[in-house]
Amino acid sequence: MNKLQLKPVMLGIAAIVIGAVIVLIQNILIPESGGTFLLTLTFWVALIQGAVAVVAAADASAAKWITPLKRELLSFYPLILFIAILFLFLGLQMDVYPWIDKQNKWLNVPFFLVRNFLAMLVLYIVAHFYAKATLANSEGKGRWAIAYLFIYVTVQSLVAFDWVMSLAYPWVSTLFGGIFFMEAFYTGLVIAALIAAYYLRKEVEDPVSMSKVLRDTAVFTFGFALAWAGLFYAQFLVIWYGNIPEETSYLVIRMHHSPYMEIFYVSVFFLFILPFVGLIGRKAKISPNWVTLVAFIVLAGIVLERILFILPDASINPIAAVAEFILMGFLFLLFFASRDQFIKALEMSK
Amino acid sequence: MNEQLLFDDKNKFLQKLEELVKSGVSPRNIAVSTPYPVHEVEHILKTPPSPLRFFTLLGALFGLLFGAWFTSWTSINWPLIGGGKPIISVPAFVIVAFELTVLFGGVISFLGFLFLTRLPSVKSIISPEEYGNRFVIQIHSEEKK
Amino acid sequence: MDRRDFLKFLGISSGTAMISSCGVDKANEKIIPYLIPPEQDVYPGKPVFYNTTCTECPANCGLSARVNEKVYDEVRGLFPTKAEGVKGHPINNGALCPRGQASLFRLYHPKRIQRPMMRDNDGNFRVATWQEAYAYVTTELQAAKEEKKDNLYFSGRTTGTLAGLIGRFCEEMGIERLPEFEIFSHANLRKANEIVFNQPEVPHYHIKDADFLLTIGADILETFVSPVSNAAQYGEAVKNENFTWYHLEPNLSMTGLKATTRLAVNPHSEIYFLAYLLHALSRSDIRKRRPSWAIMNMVPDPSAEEVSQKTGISAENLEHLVSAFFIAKRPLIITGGVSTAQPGGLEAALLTALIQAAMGMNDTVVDFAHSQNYEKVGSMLDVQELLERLRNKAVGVIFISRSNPVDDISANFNFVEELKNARLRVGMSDFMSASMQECDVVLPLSHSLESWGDAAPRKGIRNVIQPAIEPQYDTRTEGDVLLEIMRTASGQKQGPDYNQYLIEQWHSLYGESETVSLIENGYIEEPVSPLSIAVDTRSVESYLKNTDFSREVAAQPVLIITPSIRTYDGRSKVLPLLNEIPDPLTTVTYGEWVSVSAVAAKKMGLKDRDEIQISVENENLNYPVKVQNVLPENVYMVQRGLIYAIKTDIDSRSGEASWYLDNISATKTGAVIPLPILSGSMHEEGRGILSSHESVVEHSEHYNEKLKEEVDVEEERIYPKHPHKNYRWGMTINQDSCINCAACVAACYVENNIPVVGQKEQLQGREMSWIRIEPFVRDDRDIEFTLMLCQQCDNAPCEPVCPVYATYHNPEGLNVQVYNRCVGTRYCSNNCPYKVRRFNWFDHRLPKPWDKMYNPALSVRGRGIMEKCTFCVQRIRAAEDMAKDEDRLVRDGEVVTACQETCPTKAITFGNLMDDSSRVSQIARSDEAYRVLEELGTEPAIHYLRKKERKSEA
Amino acid sequence: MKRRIMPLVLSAYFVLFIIFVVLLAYFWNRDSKTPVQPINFSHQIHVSKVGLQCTFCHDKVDKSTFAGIPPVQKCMSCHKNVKTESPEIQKLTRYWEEKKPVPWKRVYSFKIQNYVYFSHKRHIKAGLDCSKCHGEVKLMPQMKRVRQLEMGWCVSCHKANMAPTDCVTCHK
Amino acid sequence: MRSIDYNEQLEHEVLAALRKPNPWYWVALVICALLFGMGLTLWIYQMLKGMGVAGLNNPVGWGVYITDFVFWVGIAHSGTLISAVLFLFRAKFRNAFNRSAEAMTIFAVMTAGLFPLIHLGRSWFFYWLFPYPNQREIWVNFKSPLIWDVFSLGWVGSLRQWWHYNRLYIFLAAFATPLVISVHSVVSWDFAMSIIPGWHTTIFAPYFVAGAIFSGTAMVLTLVIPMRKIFRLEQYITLNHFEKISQVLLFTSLIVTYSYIVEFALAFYGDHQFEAAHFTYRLLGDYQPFYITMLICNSLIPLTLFFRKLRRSIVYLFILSIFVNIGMWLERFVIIVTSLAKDFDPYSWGLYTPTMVEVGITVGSFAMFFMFFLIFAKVLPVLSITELKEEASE
Repeated sequence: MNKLQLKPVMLGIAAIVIGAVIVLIQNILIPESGGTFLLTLTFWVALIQGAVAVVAAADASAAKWITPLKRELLSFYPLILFIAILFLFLGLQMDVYPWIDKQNKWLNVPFFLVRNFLAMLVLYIVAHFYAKATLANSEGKGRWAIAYLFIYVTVQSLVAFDWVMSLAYPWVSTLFGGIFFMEAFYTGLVIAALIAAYYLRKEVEDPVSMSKVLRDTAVFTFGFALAWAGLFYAQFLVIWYGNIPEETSYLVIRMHHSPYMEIFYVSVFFLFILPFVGLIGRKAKISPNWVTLVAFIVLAGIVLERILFILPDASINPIAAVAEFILMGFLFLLFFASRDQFIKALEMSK
Repeated sequence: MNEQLLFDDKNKFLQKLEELVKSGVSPRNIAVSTPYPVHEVEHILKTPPSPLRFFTLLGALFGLLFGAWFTSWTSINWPLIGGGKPIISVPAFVIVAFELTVLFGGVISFLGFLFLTRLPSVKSIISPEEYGNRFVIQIHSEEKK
Repeated sequence: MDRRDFLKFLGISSGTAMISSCGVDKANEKIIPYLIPPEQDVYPGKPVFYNTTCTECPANCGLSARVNEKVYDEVRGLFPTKAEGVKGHPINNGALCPRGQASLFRLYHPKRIQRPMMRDNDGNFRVATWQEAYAYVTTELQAAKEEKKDNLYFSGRTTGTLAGLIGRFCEEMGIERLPEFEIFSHANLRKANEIVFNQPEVPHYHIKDADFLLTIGADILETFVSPVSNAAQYGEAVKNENFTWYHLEPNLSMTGLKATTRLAVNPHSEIYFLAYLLHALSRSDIRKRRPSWAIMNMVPDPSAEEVSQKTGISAENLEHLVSAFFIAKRPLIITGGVSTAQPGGLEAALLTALIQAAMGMNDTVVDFAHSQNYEKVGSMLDVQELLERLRNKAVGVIFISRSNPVDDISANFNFVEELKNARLRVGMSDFMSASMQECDVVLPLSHSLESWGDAAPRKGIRNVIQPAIEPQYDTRTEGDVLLEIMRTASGQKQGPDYNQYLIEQWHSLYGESETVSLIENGYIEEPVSPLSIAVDTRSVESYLKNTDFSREVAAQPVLIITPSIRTYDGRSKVLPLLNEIPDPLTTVTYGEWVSVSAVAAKKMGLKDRDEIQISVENENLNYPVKVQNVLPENVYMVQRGLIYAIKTDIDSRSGEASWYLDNISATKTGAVIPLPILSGSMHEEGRGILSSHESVVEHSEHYNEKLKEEVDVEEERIYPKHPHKNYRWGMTINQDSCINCAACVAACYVENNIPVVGQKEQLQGREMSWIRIEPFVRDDRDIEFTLMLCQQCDNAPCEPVCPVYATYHNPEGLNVQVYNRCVGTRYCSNNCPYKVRRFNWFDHRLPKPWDKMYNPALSVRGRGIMEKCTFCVQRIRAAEDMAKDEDRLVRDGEVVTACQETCPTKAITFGNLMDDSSRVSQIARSDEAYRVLEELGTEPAIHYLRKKERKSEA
Repeated sequence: MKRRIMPLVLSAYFVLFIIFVVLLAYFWNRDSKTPVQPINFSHQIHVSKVGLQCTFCHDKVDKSTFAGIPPVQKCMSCHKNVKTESPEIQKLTRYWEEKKPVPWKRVYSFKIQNYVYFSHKRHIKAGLDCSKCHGEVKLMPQMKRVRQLEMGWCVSCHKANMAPTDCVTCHK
Repeated sequence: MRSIDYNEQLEHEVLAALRKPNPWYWVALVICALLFGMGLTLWIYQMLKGMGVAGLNNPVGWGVYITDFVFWVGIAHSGTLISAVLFLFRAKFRNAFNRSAEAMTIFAVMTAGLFPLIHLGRSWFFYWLFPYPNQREIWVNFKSPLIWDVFSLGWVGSLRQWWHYNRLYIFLAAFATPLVISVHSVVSWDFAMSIIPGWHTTIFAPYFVAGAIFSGTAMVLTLVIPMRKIFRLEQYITLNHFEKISQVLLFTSLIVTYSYIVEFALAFYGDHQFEAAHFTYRLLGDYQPFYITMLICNSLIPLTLFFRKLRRSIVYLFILSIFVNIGMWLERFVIIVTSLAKDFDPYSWGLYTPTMVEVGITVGSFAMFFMFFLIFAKVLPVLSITELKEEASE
């Protein structure tokens, strides 16, 4: 892992390179399938912002359990900016959206790009100050945490309503935003669990506190599996019961027609049933390997679900998608590995 | 021969308890009574996780199955179509099933609790203050070979 | 002699049932046998029908009364529970108007006069026996004669045998028979026809044969002469693809809104248009018989510009109209209503007559041979003369029969006072009307459903009037009364009663066998001598000599007093049902109002229910406002019958009472008067309810292609379509032929025991009607109507939410409401997008004896129960029961819902959508078909047929 | 002691409703099974002894929803000279002379008459025997109700015989 | 040594509250009893006369009664949550409120349970709503949200008593949390399952759950603050407790606000004319004052809790809690009435104004609630002694 350590400058360069490559792939190789790009964006935006949100939430509710993982989770916050910038390039592939030829006050290209970019920019700034405050464990960290959560919720709602829901325009579900920021948090937790498990296996940190962290994250993951099921059901039931063609069409295609049908069932299995059953036992919650496995499955579930949201309305190029994920994953690891470099810097700067 | 130790202070009580365990008295022969739950005791005595959870699980499962069966059976018993929904509309019945799961889970855990703690009557649970505000350790020594 | 003997006398023993009630039955504890069984089997579940005549208005449609056996008030007996039209009747062919449907409310009205009454010495009414009444009247008649005063007989329009009898009565008793009294006497029309054709009559218009219809002021679909007949013919006419209909009117009527093109004209300006038309005609080459030059010269010849400037009809519309009129093969022009009841009315009617003659309509569509039997009807001139005689104390005994002059003319004449000058006033009526209050002797008449008789609605048709129930009170038919009086006068004890008199008449007229068919069919068509109609040039010329056409257009604003589709001239106001049902155009139910044009309202800052004061030179009238879109700005409308107290001019030439008040002024008083307006909003706001709405068009097209290509709908559904067994009952409503007359609404009330809740509840917005007519303004130039009732959705949102299965979808596709299971959560109603479910907020049982008319075939709902349209499930079940006896399925057209049955234009079709050959499913597949709020995916069973687009101009 | 009151309040609160229901159920069906008839008419004699068919008197049973009760005229057609000495028959004759129908007491009736539409005709046509619902009338000196006409009973039979169980079959 | 006398003093003082009934207590009790009686009388009157005595009409089939129902259910579960959820998260400040919260739950459930019966057109057939074996062989419709209600409400109360025993607590708490959430989701689905604009929206379930906790917490404050004063429990219910609870209040308020925004914004998102028309009506239509007041009470005023000072000012919290109660009641009223008053078919639009009967019954329900609460205050120790000891000892 330490091999990957880089200086902040290098990190910046790496980010730019990777970003550029992704943009190239999108616009040179597969200009027609903006869905792929959207998939990458929607997944990583959740992962990155969620990770930070987990810490923020803990701080806001003055909970201690996360402290041992603070620095690790915060190490991703610069990527918020990265995603924000990357998002701007979606502007080149706006034709994925059906409303593109009948734009209205809310859904029109310039406003769409501007509002989302700005929101994420602000989120990044707040995240920066928050990271600073919480690492220095200063008075204001609570306030910054709350601020971050606010904007986080806004951004994720925008992601839900603007990026994804408008693919199926004019289909509307008011719960979509809720589902998204909940899922982002879910992913964040899973990352925390992964890191905890990683440490436990590597035994780099004090195992007692780590195992405690592992258990807590596992417990929360378990809880969020339930929460996910709850929200999903809440949305499904209302539409199912109301039986208004405009609304049901969205579900029908995703639940009654192959291949989406299969994707749907698998993602439900990954996001709810498996973590629920898998983490119900007391022992399961403290076994690093098992938790790692579950964590990865949940991540896979999230990806599948994003695919399910996007695929029926916008094409996804599998190879490109895999490529982009690898690149992003690599960048992700880089930031994780070289956290000491800039986190220290952050802690120093007064 | 049964020994009974009374404490006014929780910490003293806990110290003594640890000593006892260290001195090799098997936790099985120690009974404690406290004015309010002291979670440390569980750590010290390494009490195995209470089997109550199995009652809960049992109850929950039963509730779930019963709910599923009951809703479907009553609907089939006199099939009436409403709003074009299938006679057995799973999504709707899930809710009832879920609620019954919680209900039975709760109720049966409680019964299990009564059963496990071998408490004949609810009365004696309601007034646990036999020792007032004291912490009590009872040691039953059945070491008579 | 009761019904049984009567028919024996005729040698009819079977065919129709006998009224015989007997037995005592405390609803459930006891079970009561007949003492003697009725001769023909009548039993629960098998009603009988008697063909008789509707007497709610002079049109005298054929009415077929449904009689059910049931136990009422401890009596097992037979009660009329529903009025239908007589199938195949030449006038109304199975249909009835709302007034006809409601007529049972008159039969069972608690306020009916139940026994003869005479004034005692201190002027109060006291109950009397018929004998003393007769005795008193005869002596008075005698005394009056000695005083050299003339005895008068004043009655409403009378036809058939009774008319003859009255004549004979007057003759024998030396009584002078006054011309018959009708408010809508069509005096100008008849006068004009007299001048032009020597026919002082209202002709019979063959609307169904016309391919071009031009109506001027005549509200043919509402009250004009014989509305149901007109409507039925209209229903036929529109089937013709290139049938066009122009309607000119100064006000706003539903008739006008149905016309292909409605043109608003300035009040009193019709004559300019007609003159123009006549000249254009005589100039054109297509004319049949041009009027003599002499005549043409006397008729002014205005230029097109002048006409359009005077009338307000744009030049191009005028052009369109005239050309359309000329190219038509069988044009028909009708002038009447507001356009004849005006200062220039006589000229208008006269010019119309000339045009008719010129176009040769008299041998085709304008039929004097079958004229409407108005010749004996007088006019206001006769009333004036009567008053004159009263003033000179020249009147002895005056009989006032079947009419209510006091209310009808009090505004113009101080009738009450003058009447006091008569020696004795004898009233004959079923209600204690204002006129009866002025009489000394009041003789209660039996309702037409309690008595034998006949009527001649128009020449060539004779209707029978026969009892469906024996007289409930101590009442007599007018015929019996007259005969009795004659007998008492002549001092003879025994003599033939009216029934025997009738039979003699019929036998002499038609012979035995025909008489039987008259009674069984309810009517008989007799041959009429053809008339050769020619213009009497001389009389026309002599008339035209002393008329000036240069009449100024009315000084605006004007108040127009129109007849009401609900109460005709006000005579039906006493029927609660007709107050409960909203006036289709304004959706106002109880109370009086004045319609103010939206433009004027805006200017005056008026909202619905604001009170305004309308002042003519000497009098002020205060009424709440109903803002009426499309109505011309300077025109205010009130409905006659709701409002009596308005004095209007009388045409000295014809005696026509004007419907206008010119040069009025209206001011807002600031007061607000509670007025039940049922419509929540007159604007459809693009909700996809109106056929014109583009989303409707789009959805209906989508739906139709689905039907045609049999696209598998499963693909698009989240749960599968559920199966139907044998039937999927469905309905189609043709919005092109529907005339919004509200007959269906009334029929539904009576058929389904729907409670009449009264004004207070309606102000709360708690009306109970299962079917309603919804007017919606369409881009402020037109008003479209739609019929709303339970759509019997396949995926009904109301069903799944009911916690106790009180409503569910039955295998035949009905959205069933099980009344006795309902606990009243009202969730279903909340969830119904069409809002057609009705909740019983209280126990609304009809007060005695109205509850006699409850339909025993379905339950009367108590408080706390939700109710709704179930496609007359009781009728469906009856048909299925019958089919089961013969071990077959119900045939197409075997089930007829109440609304469908009474529809004058046959706009409603009902049947089995699963059977592709059934009429309903064929219509449902047509390209015009659409379903309301299709996008909600409720899959309604009711298909509307889009109204054909029409170029509207207002 | 005081700790007991909470549960008491609760249980009292819920028990109230239960009592209400029970009372309702009790007052629901109390009406005599064998009403005393104005004339002590014996089906046993007329059916078993005399051997009349049910339809001889109840002639509407296969035509109408309502079985029909013979008009007094019909009774008199025989009893003008049959058994005129018996006091019961004299009662009948009195009714006949006074032109009063006999106020027979109803034996079978539905709880909510207004809402239930039962058709004798359909059941007879379906080949049901009268005794299925009315019991062995021919053995009854005094008519008595052998069935409580409750929905459940109707339904069970309908289900057993594949008769329609659609609600509108009986409720309109 | 400290803990023991603390415990005895604690017991002494807490139980002291149970002894001397002061005259004002009786006055309050009697007034409540009378109002409660009035409420019952009105209900009977309504049953005898018919539903029409309420102001309901054709488009608006539900009004004050259902509003009250949702309101009380909301309050009911705050208790459950306070004791259960907070237990799960090992939050200590729970204890101080525990008893009153639990009592509140029981009474609120009792009150709430009445309204579904009151609003029935034929209340005397209420038992048809329960799936009991009957001779009719006809069961209830498990597809109807109202039946889900019956299930979720029926037993909430019955489960509550057993909660004093800590060993069981964890399990029951574990069950109670999903239970509460489910119950509120179900209540929200009473509306969301329909297709009426303003009701049929997916966010309702979480939105109502948050709303319930919000209103419930507020009600806890409304009740506990005076109680704390009267029984002189300042020492046990401290400012820190209040600060924590007011944070919960703030948090839930924010969620509710989020729902308001999303609901409103998405109405104008696509070309959904019905939704758009409906929310325009809510904002500008006949019921505008209610809607605005609701927004102020539920979204604006709670924002002040960002200030620590206000979080720690008892008086302010008390006033605030009252506002929130009003606001939440109005929220339900607005949702129910505006949605029904103007739905799809303009012809059938109509307005609803409550009558005195409805007001009377509502007042009666409050009276009932407070009556029971007063009795409770005298009959049981208001604080859970055992739990306080536990807390004190750590």
